[in-house]
Amino acid sequence: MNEPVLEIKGLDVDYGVGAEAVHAVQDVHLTLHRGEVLGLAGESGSGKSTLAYGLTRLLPPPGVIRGGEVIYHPDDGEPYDVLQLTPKQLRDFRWAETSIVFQGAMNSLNPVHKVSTQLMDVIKAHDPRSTRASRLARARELLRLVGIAADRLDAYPHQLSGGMRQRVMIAMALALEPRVVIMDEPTTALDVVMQRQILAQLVELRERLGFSVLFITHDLSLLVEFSDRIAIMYGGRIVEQARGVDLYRDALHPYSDGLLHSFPALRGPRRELTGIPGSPPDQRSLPLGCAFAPRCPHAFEPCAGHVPVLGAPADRDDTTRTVACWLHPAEDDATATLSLS
Amino acid sequence: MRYLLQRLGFYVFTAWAAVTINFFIPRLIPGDPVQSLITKNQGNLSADAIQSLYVLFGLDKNESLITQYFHYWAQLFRGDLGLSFTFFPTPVTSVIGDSLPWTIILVGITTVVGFLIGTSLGVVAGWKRGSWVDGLLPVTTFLSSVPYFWLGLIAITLLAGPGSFFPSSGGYDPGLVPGWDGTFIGSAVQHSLLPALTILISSMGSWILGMRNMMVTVASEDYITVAHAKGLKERRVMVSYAARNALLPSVSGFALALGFIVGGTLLVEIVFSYPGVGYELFQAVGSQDYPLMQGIFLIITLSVLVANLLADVAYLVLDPRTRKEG
Amino acid sequence: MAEENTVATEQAVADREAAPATAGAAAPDDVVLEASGLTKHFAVRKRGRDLLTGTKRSVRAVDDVDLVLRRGRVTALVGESGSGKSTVARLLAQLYPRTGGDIRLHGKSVTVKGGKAFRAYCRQVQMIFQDPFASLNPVHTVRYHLTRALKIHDRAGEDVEQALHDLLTRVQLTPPERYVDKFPHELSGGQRQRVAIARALGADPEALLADEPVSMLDVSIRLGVLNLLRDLKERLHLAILYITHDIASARYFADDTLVMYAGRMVEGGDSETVTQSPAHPYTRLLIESAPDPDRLDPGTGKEPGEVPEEKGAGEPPSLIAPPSGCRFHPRCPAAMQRCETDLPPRFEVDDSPGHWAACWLYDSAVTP
Amino acid sequence: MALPAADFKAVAPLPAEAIAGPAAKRRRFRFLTGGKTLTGLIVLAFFVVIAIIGPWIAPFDPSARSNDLLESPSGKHWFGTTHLGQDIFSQVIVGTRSVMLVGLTAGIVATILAVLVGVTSGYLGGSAGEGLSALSNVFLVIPALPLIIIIGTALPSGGDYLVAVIIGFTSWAWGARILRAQTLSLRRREYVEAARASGESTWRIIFFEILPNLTAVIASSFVGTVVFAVMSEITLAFVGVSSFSEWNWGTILFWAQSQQALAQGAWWWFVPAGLAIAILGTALSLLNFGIDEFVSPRLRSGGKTKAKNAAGKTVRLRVGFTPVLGREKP
Amino acid sequence: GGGSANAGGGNAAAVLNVGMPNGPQAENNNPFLETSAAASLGYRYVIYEPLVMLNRVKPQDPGKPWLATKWDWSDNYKKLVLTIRDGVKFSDGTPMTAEDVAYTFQLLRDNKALNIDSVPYKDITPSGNQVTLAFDSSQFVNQVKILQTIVVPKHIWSTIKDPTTDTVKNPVGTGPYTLKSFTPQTITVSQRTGYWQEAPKVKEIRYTSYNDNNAQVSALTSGAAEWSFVFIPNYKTVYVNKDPQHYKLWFPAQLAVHGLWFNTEKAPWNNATLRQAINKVINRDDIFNQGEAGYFYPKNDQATGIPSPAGDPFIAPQYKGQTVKVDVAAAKAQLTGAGFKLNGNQLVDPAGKPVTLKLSVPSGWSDYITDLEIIKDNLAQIGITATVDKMNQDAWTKSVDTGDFEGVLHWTNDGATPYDMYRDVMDGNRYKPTGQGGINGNYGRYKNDAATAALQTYANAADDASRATAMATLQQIMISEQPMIPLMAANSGGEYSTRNWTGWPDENNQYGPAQPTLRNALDIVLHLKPAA
Ligand SMILES: Nc1ncnc2c1ncn2[C@@H]1O[C@H](COP(=O)(O)OP(=O)(O)OP(=O)(O)O)[C@@H](O)[C@H]1O
Ligand SMILES: Nc1ncnc2c1ncn2[C@@H]1O[C@H](COP(=O)(O)OP(=O)(O)OP(=O)(O)O)[C@@H](O)[C@H]1O
Ligand SMILES: [Mg+2]
Ligand SMILES: [Mg+2]
Repeated sequence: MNEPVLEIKGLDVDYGVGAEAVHAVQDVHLTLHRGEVLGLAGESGSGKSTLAYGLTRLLPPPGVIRGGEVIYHPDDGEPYDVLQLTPKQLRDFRWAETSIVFQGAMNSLNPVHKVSTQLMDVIKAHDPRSTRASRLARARELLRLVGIAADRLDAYPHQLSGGMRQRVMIAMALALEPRVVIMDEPTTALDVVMQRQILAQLVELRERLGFSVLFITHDLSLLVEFSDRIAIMYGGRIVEQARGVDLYRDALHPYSDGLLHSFPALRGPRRELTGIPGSPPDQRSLPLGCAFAPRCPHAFEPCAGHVPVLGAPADRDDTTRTVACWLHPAEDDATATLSLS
Repeated sequence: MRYLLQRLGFYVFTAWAAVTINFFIPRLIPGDPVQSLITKNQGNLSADAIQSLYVLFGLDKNESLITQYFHYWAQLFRGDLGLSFTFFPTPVTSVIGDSLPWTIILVGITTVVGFLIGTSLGVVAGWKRGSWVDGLLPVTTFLSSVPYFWLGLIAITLLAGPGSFFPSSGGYDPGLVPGWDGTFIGSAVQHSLLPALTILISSMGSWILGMRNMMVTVASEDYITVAHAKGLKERRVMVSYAARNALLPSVSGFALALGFIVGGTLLVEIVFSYPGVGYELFQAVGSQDYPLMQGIFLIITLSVLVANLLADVAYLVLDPRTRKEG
Repeated sequence: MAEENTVATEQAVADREAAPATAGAAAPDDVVLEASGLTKHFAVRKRGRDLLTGTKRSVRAVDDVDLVLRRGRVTALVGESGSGKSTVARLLAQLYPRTGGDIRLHGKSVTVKGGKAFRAYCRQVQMIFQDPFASLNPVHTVRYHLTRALKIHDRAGEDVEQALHDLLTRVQLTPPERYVDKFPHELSGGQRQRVAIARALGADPEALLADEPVSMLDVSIRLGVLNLLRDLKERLHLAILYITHDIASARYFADDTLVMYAGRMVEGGDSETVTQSPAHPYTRLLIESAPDPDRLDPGTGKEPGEVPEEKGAGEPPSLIAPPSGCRFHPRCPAAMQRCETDLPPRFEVDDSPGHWAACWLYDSAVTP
Repeated sequence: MALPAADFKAVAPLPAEAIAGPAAKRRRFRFLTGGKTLTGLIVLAFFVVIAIIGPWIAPFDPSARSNDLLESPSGKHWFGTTHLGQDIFSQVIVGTRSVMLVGLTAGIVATILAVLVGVTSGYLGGSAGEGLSALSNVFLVIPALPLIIIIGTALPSGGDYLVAVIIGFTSWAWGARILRAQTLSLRRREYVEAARASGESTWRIIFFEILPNLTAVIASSFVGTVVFAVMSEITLAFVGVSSFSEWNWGTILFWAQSQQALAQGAWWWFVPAGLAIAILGTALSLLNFGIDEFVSPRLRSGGKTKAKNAAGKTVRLRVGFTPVLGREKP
Repeated sequence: GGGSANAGGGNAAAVLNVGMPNGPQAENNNPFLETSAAASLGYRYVIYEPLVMLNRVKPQDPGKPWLATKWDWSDNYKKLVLTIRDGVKFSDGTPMTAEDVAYTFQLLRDNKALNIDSVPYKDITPSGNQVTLAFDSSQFVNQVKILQTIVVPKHIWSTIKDPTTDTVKNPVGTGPYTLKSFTPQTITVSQRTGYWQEAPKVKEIRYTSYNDNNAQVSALTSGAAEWSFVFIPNYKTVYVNKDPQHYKLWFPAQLAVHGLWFNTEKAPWNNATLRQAINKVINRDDIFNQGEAGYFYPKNDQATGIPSPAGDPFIAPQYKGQTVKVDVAAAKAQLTGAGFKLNGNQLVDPAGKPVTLKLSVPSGWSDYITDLEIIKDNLAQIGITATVDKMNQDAWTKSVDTGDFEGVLHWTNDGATPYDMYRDVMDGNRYKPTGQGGINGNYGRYKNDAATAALQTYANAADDASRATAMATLQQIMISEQPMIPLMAANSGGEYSTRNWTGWPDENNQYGPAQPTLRNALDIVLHLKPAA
């Protein structure tokens, strides 16, 4: 369970070049383990999508990757850096090893092609020698996997409901049985009933197929329930990373804490909701120190001048979690870069 | 079903309105065909001829405009467009029949080819922003801003002339009889090269630009990113995902262009002395040949409508979202 | 209220006294807006076949909805996407003509289509739209939006600038000078939503119809807007209709909660009761589906798959040909024979006063 | 005029303390600073200036005959002379006014019509809207140029304005169609609904809520019409059917053509006017680029399409393959 | 069509290429219709032949007997006896007889639409090889029109339902050529057998219609067209110098003029002195050289306005050799004498109003516009402010028709004598008041009873002497009243190339005007010989 499958090291992603550049993702270290669901949360604009697209080099212009490594550990063979692949290698890598379900399935399907065409497309691209019949059979099977009748193969995207489209996308993501599935807010546009249906299906599929999921959302309550680990992003950096339960019970970073006190709970006693005052930082010119410092109720002098390093907090006896906050400085900067043993 | 009925209703209405306008507008011109025939002949036709020409053209009976209008419709329903004055007594249908194929073949083919080439270049320009094709844009913009006739005349001066491969005028070698034989077709093709080339050059710019912009817009759609993420071949993403969607808005523009083939060829035909409908129309206007003018307008109107219908159908075929179920 | 009077509210009070609507003694004083039997059917395009058979088809977006908005109370309307929540709000705002039913403002039945009467109605009932990114005109400044709101309803008084500042202060956009001359794109989502609310307040209404005012916002910003609404309710004693499909927020911010399914009200009552002990099977489904951080371990506790797949998983029903009887019966785990044929009326649920459900399970005549 | 009116909002003073203000303003005007748009504007401004002062700076009376018959360009006659010894340079300069006048007037007329018909039919919907839409479709079906020729022939004689009005009246349909489509989509926008819900009257909604959002589209269709009008005017003059007496570039080309200038070897008679048209047309197209990019931010080429990576090599920013620049190793 | 038509190609030497700038043609070979392709390109005259071949360049020359061997006028030109040639066969082999001639005249008489010259035919009686035509009035001035009539076969035309709307797909005439092929662009006629005279050397004539003057001129310069009638600006550079040895043109004057007309009903243009003065300041040389490219409409500075040399025999002895010369001083003196005043640069009429002149012209007529620009400059010399008002052709035609103008350039009819021309200028019988349309000549609304009477006399006089007197009267009125200012003669010429064919008419051999669309074209074709 603890073998890494995808290691992000020091990833820097900008929009634009030069002085106008927006530093959307900065020095991100994150490891995805085999078979786990890693939740990535953070408020709107914190760089979650950018991170997800960046690690597969799918950012549209003016996005550029300024540096870092994305090490992929295949089942067999040596780990390699995804960012160094040639276009040809990258194309082969994509979807076969890492697939993505995008924010808003409404727009992820090509409106002019049938669902079957789009499903079979991807199989053909990675296995040119497959026959049409075998591809069709596979497409059928995939749809069944996500609970859609096979007669919908000939439907066009607009003929499907939002939930069905989202499930088609999940089916497509699983078409090549990748090791990693990245999901960028796959359920935001759906209502809760549908959302739960899809997530239940996903959990079940993961158990069967054993892929790892990077699950992006800003709905923390959803993550707490579904993911093994949660990473919180703020201002382009990971500010905290811990197991869901730990985070929910005892968030170390003031931002995580604020987030957790921003949504009401449906059950149990009414909690006090504090919210997070202030507004998100301008990523064109981030504050010198901790990006959250201007909004932080606990900010003190090192915060403004020095960027806190992500590392296991010295004040907690817990190696499974890391945090980047001067309130909980890392015990050893050297360990900070390697997240878990 | 209902959609089609609605469209049909629209077409019928538009056709009626256009034909009505086409009927009345030529009659607003002062003077009449006889006067203008006399004037055109500048003395070679004696003024004494006026009376006999009135009788000849049947203009001596004083019908009211409304009566003429109803007669015109009655005539139309019989498939009769009347007799041309300029070529009296040749029926308008045969005048148009002589010239229409030339226009359709020359301008039709160049419009289609221009659209294909322009769109393809646009696809590449939009897809590979910053590449050399994209760098072509200012040049094509300039070329499409040059008045067509000017470009044509310069082309004739520079490229055509005695001894040149390009003939400077006409649709085929004088002395040839139109027919489906090699000599004639070869000559027709040779004569159409220069006009075709100039039409291409001046029309391609807008196709390139339109397609490029659509490509840029479409390229940032999510499904394109998904297609990349799926590891599809670059070509496949470009053609089957991006271009296929970017093409949709161009379809109606293309249909409109097809419809205006007939109407928009005046200058081509004047400059290259090409035997087509545009020049015929110009002549008809010059000599107040109402029947011919109306006939050509009818053709133009119909072709625009048919092109629109084609666009509707093409849209229905190309964009599954517009197809209604049930 | 007396302590918090501002210039605008004083004026409003004067207006209210002058308004003939208040003279209606029929309704209890605190009921501001009341709808009964509200129905809206949207005509759909005919298909070729229907032209022949002459059948008329329509989307029955809202059917027979009763609803009461009281002064100083927030009423939440929850339900899944497409259940007709926005349609109810628009009907209440008189933006759609209704197919049937009655809307009473201070006990007086009103039907307005446009012009003066519509304006007079707007003065008392204002609507806030779902999407803060779409409901402000990108070419106008905050000043324009708010000035218009004041001017239309002649609430500006002598000093427009002062009134503007009051409005902005009331929605906690302080200091006002920093915001008045901004364009919408220069504001954050929460700030925009506040401007939208300020605009609605500009008319100094008595009832505020808030159609999913926070669904597009980030959790942290969302909270600010909701707190603001609650604050408005408390300070200005507005009657607020809060539409959402986030049932947890309904629990926190609304006094009463109504649940809608496929164009019909299926349950209603005091928020805490409805969310903590839901009566109608649909409400239960809704609440079970909502993400809940307290279901901590995905492996243990309540399995996400616990929601009965076959029944609950169904698609929302077609509103063109809605299921007969109870509209939820095709998906209902507890469906009975009669659910398929008979439309359930409102039944009192005895766990708390005012709690009702439109479900045969609560038919006291059958279940003792 | 050609400066998109969409930007009046940017002119509204922003308070000094609004930090985002100047930056936002700069960003909004950025489409003007793009090389293309700026070039277009400068060239257009040049022609406008010539149009205004042309008659004063022309060295000769453009109609005056002289004894320098059909001379090639020289210090005295920069663009040479005609068969009557008229100075072609003066003709081009003086002719600019008519071209600009007709282009702009026709553009204004057509734009007003397009806005009236398009926006009204889009906003009203129902049978009135359908009727107006049918009207614009009829005008779309009728071929404009032949129609202009006929109407031009029908009117005995008239100045530039008449020609402009005719062109304007026959070329609004396309703009109306686009505006109608835009209005139809704007009408469904929530801010329009919101304005209605807050009690705004219909005309205020059309003029203050919808129209300002259409300015970019209107501006770009205005520029398009101006191009069309200029081309039409020149074509009319070239085929010899227009009835106006003033000089314009088309008239020059008409004379060149009827005197068979190219056959006579008098290229100077032909080239300047044609180039002037092409340059004006290009300038207007460039301006249209700018407006298009303004309307659809995705077309903005303001962002670079190339970047340098750590090794100093240029890499293209392309969809699907984000470039990895690499960090300069310390 | 068919493939065979394009095979062969033909020996260049046997083919004559004619071009006209008339645009695409529709298949219509009806010789009586001016709208037919046959008329527009001129091939009707190599298929159908006239009774008599007359030479427009020398109207006083007797005609060449053609289908008629003799024509005798009697009864003061009220009766004409035509003797028809024997042995002439139509191209279908049927012999041509007096019946056919009589039928042709009947056709014209019975179909007003075909009688384009409005000749009042009355009794037509064939007998033997003679046809007798009787008229109610003297046909002295119509002689030419009647004698030039082309003859069509009765056996074919009598079966045509409506000769005015028949396109005569298969033209059958007595001429040496028959229609070989028709395309909208090129019409080919080829020689037939059994022509009554010596067969022409030209085996085939191709008539190509070009869309405009430019195309026509480049066809001429490239040699693709060998014979045409088209305006060539700067003809030396553009055309002749391309091959000075072979490329020729000859544009002899005919008996019609182009001139400056005034609406003589509008003040101050009703003042003859003013018109005379204007006559003295217009620079006809400039007009000829710059406006008419030095050849197109021959310069006409005869005081009587009668073009030379065609009209020379008609000029009264006292006016022989009198030409108009530019004399600004004289013009000024004349004006001052008549009560006009020159205020600085502005002429003021006796009524005290400044004299301005609006010259109307169709906007596309570049030579007329050029001419008027010159006139405008000339008039400035005597203080008249003229403006050239370009309008579209139809509006112009209408304004000429209704007299709604101050000054225009316009032409007159032509004829075998100056009668037709003078009648157009000053026939009181054709007068219509300003504002009334449908005028047929006398565009200047000129009324002068003496002139009207003289025209009457000329047309109906029984003897040549009274005709000469009447003609002298007309000339005197023309000079003293100047109802219109003749500037140039109408032309009937053409451009031709001597590279393949020689024998064309020219200055030294004026046997007919070199225009390919006139009756004389047949005569010319018969004269052509292959170049050595
Ligand atoms: N094309 C672009 N040009 C400049 N800045 C951009 C661009 N795209 C995104 N950004 C900025 O990058 C930052 C990160 O954006 P990103 O889309 O990754 O956020 P996110 O966390 O996914 O937010 P959300 O939850 O709203 O999806 C934001 O501040 C955004 O404004
Ligand atoms: N103008 C309209 N014409 C036809 N059908 C409509 C119209 N507006 C809404 N509907 C239909 O009425 C039903 C209810 O729509 P409504 O917008 O009220 O739902 P909602 O509960 O607000 O959904 P959401 O949570 O997604 O906003 C839907 O099925 C919708 O498709
Ligand atoms: Mg995102
Ligand atoms: Mg809604």
